[in-house]
Amino acid sequence: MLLISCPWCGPREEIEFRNGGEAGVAAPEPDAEPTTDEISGFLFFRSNPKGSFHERWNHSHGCRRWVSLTRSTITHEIESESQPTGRFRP
Amino acid sequence: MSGWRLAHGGLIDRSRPVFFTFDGRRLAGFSGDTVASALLANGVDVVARSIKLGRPRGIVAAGTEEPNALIAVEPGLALRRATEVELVDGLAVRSVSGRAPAPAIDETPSEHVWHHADVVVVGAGAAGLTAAQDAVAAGGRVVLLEGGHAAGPLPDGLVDAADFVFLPRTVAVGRFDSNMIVAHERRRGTPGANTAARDRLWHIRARDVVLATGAVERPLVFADNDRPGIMLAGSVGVYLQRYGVAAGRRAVVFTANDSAYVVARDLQAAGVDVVAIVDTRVRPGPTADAGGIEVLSGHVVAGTTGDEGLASVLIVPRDGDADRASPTVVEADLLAVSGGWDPALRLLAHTGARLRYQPSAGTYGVTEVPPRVRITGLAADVNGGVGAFSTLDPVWLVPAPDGSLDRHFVDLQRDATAADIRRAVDAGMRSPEHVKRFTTIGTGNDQGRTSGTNELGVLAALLGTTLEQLGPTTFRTPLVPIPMRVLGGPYRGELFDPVRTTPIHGSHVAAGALFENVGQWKRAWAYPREGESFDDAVLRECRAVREGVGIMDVSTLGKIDVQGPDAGAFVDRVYTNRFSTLKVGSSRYGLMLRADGMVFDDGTATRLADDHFHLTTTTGGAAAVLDWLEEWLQTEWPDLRVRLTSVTDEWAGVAIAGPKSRELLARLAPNLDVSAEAFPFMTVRNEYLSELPARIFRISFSGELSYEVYVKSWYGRALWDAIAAAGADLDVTPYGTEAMHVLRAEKGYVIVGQETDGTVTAADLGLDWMLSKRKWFIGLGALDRPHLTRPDRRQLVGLLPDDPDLHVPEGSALLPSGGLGTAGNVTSSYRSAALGRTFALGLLAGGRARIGSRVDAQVAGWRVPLDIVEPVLWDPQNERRDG
Amino acid sequence: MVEQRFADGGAVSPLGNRTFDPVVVVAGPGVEVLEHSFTDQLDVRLDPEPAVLGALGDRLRVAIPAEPNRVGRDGRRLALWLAPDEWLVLDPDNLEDDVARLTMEGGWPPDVTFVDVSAHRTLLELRGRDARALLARGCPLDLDPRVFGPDHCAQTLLARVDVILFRLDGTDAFGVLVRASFARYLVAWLTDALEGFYA
Amino acid sequence: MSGRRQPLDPHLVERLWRTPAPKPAYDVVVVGAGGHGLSTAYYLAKNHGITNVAVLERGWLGGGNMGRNTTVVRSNYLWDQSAAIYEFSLKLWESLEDELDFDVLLSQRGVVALAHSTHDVREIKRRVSANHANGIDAEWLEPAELKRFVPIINISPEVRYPVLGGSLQRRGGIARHDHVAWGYAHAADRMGVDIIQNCEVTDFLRDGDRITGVQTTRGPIAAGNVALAAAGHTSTLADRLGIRLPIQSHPLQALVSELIEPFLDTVIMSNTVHVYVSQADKGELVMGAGIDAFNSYAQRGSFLIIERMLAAAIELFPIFSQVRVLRTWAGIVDVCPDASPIIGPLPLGNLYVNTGWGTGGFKATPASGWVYAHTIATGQPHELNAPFQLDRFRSGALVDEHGAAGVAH
Repeated sequence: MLLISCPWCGPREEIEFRNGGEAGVAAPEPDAEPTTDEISGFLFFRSNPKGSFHERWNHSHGCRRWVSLTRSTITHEIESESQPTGRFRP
Repeated sequence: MSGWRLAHGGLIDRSRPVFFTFDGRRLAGFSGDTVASALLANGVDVVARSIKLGRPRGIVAAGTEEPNALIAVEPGLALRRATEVELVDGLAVRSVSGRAPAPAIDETPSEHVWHHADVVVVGAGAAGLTAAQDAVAAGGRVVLLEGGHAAGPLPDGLVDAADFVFLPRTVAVGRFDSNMIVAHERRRGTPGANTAARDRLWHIRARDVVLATGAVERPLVFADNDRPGIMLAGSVGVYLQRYGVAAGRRAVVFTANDSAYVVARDLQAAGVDVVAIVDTRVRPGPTADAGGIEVLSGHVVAGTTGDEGLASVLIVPRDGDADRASPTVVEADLLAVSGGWDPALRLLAHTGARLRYQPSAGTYGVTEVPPRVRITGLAADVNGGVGAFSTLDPVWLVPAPDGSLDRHFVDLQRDATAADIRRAVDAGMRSPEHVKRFTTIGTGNDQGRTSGTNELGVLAALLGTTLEQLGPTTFRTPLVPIPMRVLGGPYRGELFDPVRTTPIHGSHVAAGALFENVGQWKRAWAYPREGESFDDAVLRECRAVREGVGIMDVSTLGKIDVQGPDAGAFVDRVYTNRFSTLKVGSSRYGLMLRADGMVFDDGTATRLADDHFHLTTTTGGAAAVLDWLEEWLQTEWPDLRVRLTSVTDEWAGVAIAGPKSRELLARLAPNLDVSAEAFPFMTVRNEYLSELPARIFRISFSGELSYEVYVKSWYGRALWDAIAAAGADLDVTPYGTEAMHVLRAEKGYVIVGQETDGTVTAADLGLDWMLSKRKWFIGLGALDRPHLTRPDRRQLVGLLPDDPDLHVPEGSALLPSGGLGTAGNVTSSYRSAALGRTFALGLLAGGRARIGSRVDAQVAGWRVPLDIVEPVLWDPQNERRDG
Repeated sequence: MVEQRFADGGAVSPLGNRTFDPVVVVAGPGVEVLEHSFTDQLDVRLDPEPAVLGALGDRLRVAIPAEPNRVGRDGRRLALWLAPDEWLVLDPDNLEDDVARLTMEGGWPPDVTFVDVSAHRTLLELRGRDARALLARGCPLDLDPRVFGPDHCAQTLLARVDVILFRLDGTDAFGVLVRASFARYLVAWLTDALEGFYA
Repeated sequence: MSGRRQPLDPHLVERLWRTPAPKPAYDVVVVGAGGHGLSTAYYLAKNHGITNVAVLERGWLGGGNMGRNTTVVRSNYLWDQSAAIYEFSLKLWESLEDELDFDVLLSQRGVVALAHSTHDVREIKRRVSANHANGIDAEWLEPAELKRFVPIINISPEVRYPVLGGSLQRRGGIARHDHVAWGYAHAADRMGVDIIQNCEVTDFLRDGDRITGVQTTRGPIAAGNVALAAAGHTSTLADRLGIRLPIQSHPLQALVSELIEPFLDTVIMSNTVHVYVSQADKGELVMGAGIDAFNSYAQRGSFLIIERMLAAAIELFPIFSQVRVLRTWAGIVDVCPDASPIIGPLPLGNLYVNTGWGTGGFKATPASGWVYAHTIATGQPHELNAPFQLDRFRSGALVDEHGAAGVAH
């Protein structure tokens, strides 16, 4: 029952969010022609650290913005400010 | 008969006698009693037979740690502890031997409550009340939880304090991340409770948590330490002080710390003959005031005798084997024991904290407390090893004169002894976890409160090691057992999960529709008439669409409004086919892929203006598609100036399908030129139906001439009724999702989630023509991976059984020519009115190349041969649809 | 926007009401739940440029709040912050003429968009001394007036349904915007919650 | 066969395993003394005569997911490749007590999977038919038949997601997880395998592109082959070698109730409402829920998932309403993108991996050890694990079992 801070809405309960896995994994650029290794890397391979994990959450039942933060996968403690994703900044 | 009620004293209301039955025996107690205190007062010493050995067992404790006195409460037979059930008139309980009878159904839901506080204090003892007062004085919102029922009166500072919530009979069952306290408030069956009262499950977000949770006393492990009459000393004191009950008439106190001395004196004062205090320590502590009672320091109780209850105790010096042969035998019907105390800090462990053995305190505790948590009162004292409750030199195992261990009980509820621990050690087990699983110690519904530490102490003694070396221990939620219905809360029956209905739902109900769940939606499945079977209804509905006109509620389709200067570019990226060239006022069928190239969703996109598209999605996929598009926009393409807005519930839609649909539409929209030339397939018109603004798409999922009319959802019902009225003489027929599925299957149109399962590509479905060669789209880069281009992939085909009446069940495996395994499966299978036969669609390995040949389907263990045909069985030239 | 004259021309609210006047859908001793049927609603999207926000506010006759989860208010007309680039403007009376003018006159930056969502959600009012406690049965948000004041709004969950919550006015009355298809479920849930509420 | 011997009751065994000190070198070092690690060591010795084997365990044997799962055994998976390995596993289960001469309390009480929508019905019937095609026992039961098989189930059409039928695999059931771990450990120990507990692997010894051993909290240990069997911790070990695996570790929660007289004699699972439940021989209900969506090694998940699961359980079994939850916990499940495992060599010499079992690990214990031992002993995948190689995430030849996995991932 994490308490996740949305950069726009402040601390909200975990149930308002949807986990988006590792943050900072860029999709292939449109019109790029990724190799099979590049595409399978993007599709299937993610970091899975025991400790600090930079991950994404979507405030899907709130403002619907994507945010990223660092959370310990050992203690669940959220170790960073959540960062907004996309064009806008609070 | 040993226990008895004192003439006065206790917090019970002696003016209000209460009658109850225990295993059919009618007994009396007072208001304020628990079943346990009343049983003791009535001299009932045997309250249960042990689960494995059938030994007589009595009440040991006064709280949630009670291992023996389990009862089933009539009539529901809910399992409880005698120490936690308050006496109410007419209460009927029966004893339980460790395993509960199957309880009756209790349909009363519980309430879930979300709450927010600055400070939550757990435990309303003296320390808890003080902590609550301080918190209230400091300002802010304070919640005080008390698991028990007989909390004393609130001090003045609290009774009328604003922002203060006192919750008696409320146990904090768990502490979770960021000080989320989940607590169970017992309201059902409590004295004076309204029968409609619902238990509450509180979810309290607290800035700070104060644990005033006290401590749990440990028994001592010696031979025959399980006889009725052997109780925890502190609990003996509780029965004396709170309930005015003396647990025996002739008592011995056996302790390893000072705390039991007070109990001994109080017993003496109450008129109980306290023969001796047996203290394991040679030098009792500073607060050990025996008040004249004989103290046998440096002694232990090595065994007991008795038949059903305790008769005598055997006392020997703690050291010096010589005397073991001739122990001092003392007659007694009560043995009050105190092996030491464990701080009640399990809530800390729920979020991962480990409790470690603290030699300085003789118990498992914590040296550092998590942030924003404070421990106070007895829990803090015991954790820190200060005061009368600290047991610096615990005795974990008192050897029996004969050296045996098989009547040294460690877990009374599980009937597990030191001999069981010895067997585990002999088997090679060293880890406490192995020993726990081998002996089942601590797995009873007392959650090992009185056995957990002793188990480790005995293990250390047998291994000749120390408890530090056995490592830390941890504990899991819930803190005490909690009924499943309380956790389930109000979410049951029709409320289990949100139900979505369309504005036209009432008309479907009125028409006697059967409904199917599609995601959270209730969709009209078919409209069987009086005495008509489901299958016949579907055939009739299909025939109406093929030969006349049918109407269907399509309001559930997902609808997304896409606007902005880059709308065209965006839509091009998310669909496989090209949309940026689509003319304003036209629609196009579109396919979306996941990033891995598998089919994700399909629908239509209509261009309402250069920078404005209206997308439809599948009913089940609507939310996922919007999330998916938003994700790409926000996280990958923030440069695109596009806005997505869900308008799914804004619009209600009705499909009008069939050869007579044009005529029907003309009646509805007399000013609209509905001719094929003026209103061609895959175009849209905005038009007033009478005075109602409507958006009309000429579009078809049935393969017939067909339209979809959308209006503001407020008018959905009016629209449906207007169409029905206007088409009455055309015998306009409502059709449901099943008929729709048949009609589209006759046309070879796929349904995402039926022909696809996340492993199917556009090419597999014969939709490779929709993959634009001239632009990028999501999933494109994944399509040329080796396995996705193999010729033997499972591809969509039509399948016809020889027998036109044989219906091959959906899901049936398509079989390879020989051997085990599958070559594919039937995805759709129906009886077709139009084709006058059954037919199916399926995914078959290398299927497209096999069209014209045959394959066997497996039906109820039989091989049923099928012709492999093109998937489009109806109007392959689309003359009906486009005409 | 739908013109009023259609309201009695077959318009039915998600809860089956046919009138503009608030209708009580469920009530208990300390709380009333009403539906304000056919409340005009406009979804407004734009990059949050102060100048544009101001101009838009003037045109819509209600302040468009730049601060997250805040409400702009002018009489019964409200502008709710939904996202950094999204607001919901609602008016139980009539928004239509202003919006018609808005869209007609145009002159907005190209990425300013308007979507009529009047029928997408319906407006419930929960009022009475127990309104907040009733919401707490299914809403994880802290609705204490010191935390969630008259100018606050939020998108959150109520009984596992997406809702937009705000204070209807200075009093203890809450506005709850719920999608039309979920409205009957939500009211069924509130009705059940009320059954246990006063036991 | 003549009447088989009574398998050993662990409580009657003098000694289950030794507590040996690590030797400087072994032919094979298996990392992780969970069910898969122990069965691998056993079959290395039994099937391939390789007994100079150490199983290294950071904690206590069988203490990870092996000791935390809900003990369901079944083979009714959807795709041919999965069906083959799980069915082979089930056949091994059926003779395991004889094989190990140890009482693993296998109870073939049947496993039921419920359908709550027309989509469920289609998909579950598809699985039943595919199972037949693979020679696996499976039946479709209509609601009335289900009610006869499980009298306490609620088939009322009035509930939110009515039961529309379900599949039954009669040969499925449950076993006692601890006994399975102890049985494999006992049998492997008897054949000379060293099971070394409280010995954590912290790094690898390598010689160029070859792995030559492991570094542990109790010193270096040389090895001819190193076989990873560390479930949720596998990717952490692989990270040390710079090898990326398509694995994510998530909490998977479960709970037990207090003891009740027997009233449920089969295993019921519902993918749609995310619950599966059985009643163990002691009398406690054992339940599992859906996987928490976030990554975690904390062995705990969100309590709201427990609340949701019990709401679902009461819908199916109203008689549970007053039964009390005694203890909840979580395992760390290692999940592959296609919900199928990886068993095979890694791109470094003498290094093998067995991971990604998600919710399927316990039931696969015997077969997993069997084929993993084969792969290690011969350097080649067994035909049963050939489809489950790492390169499928490059080729796209996934074995997508999300539909058939016990709970939705």
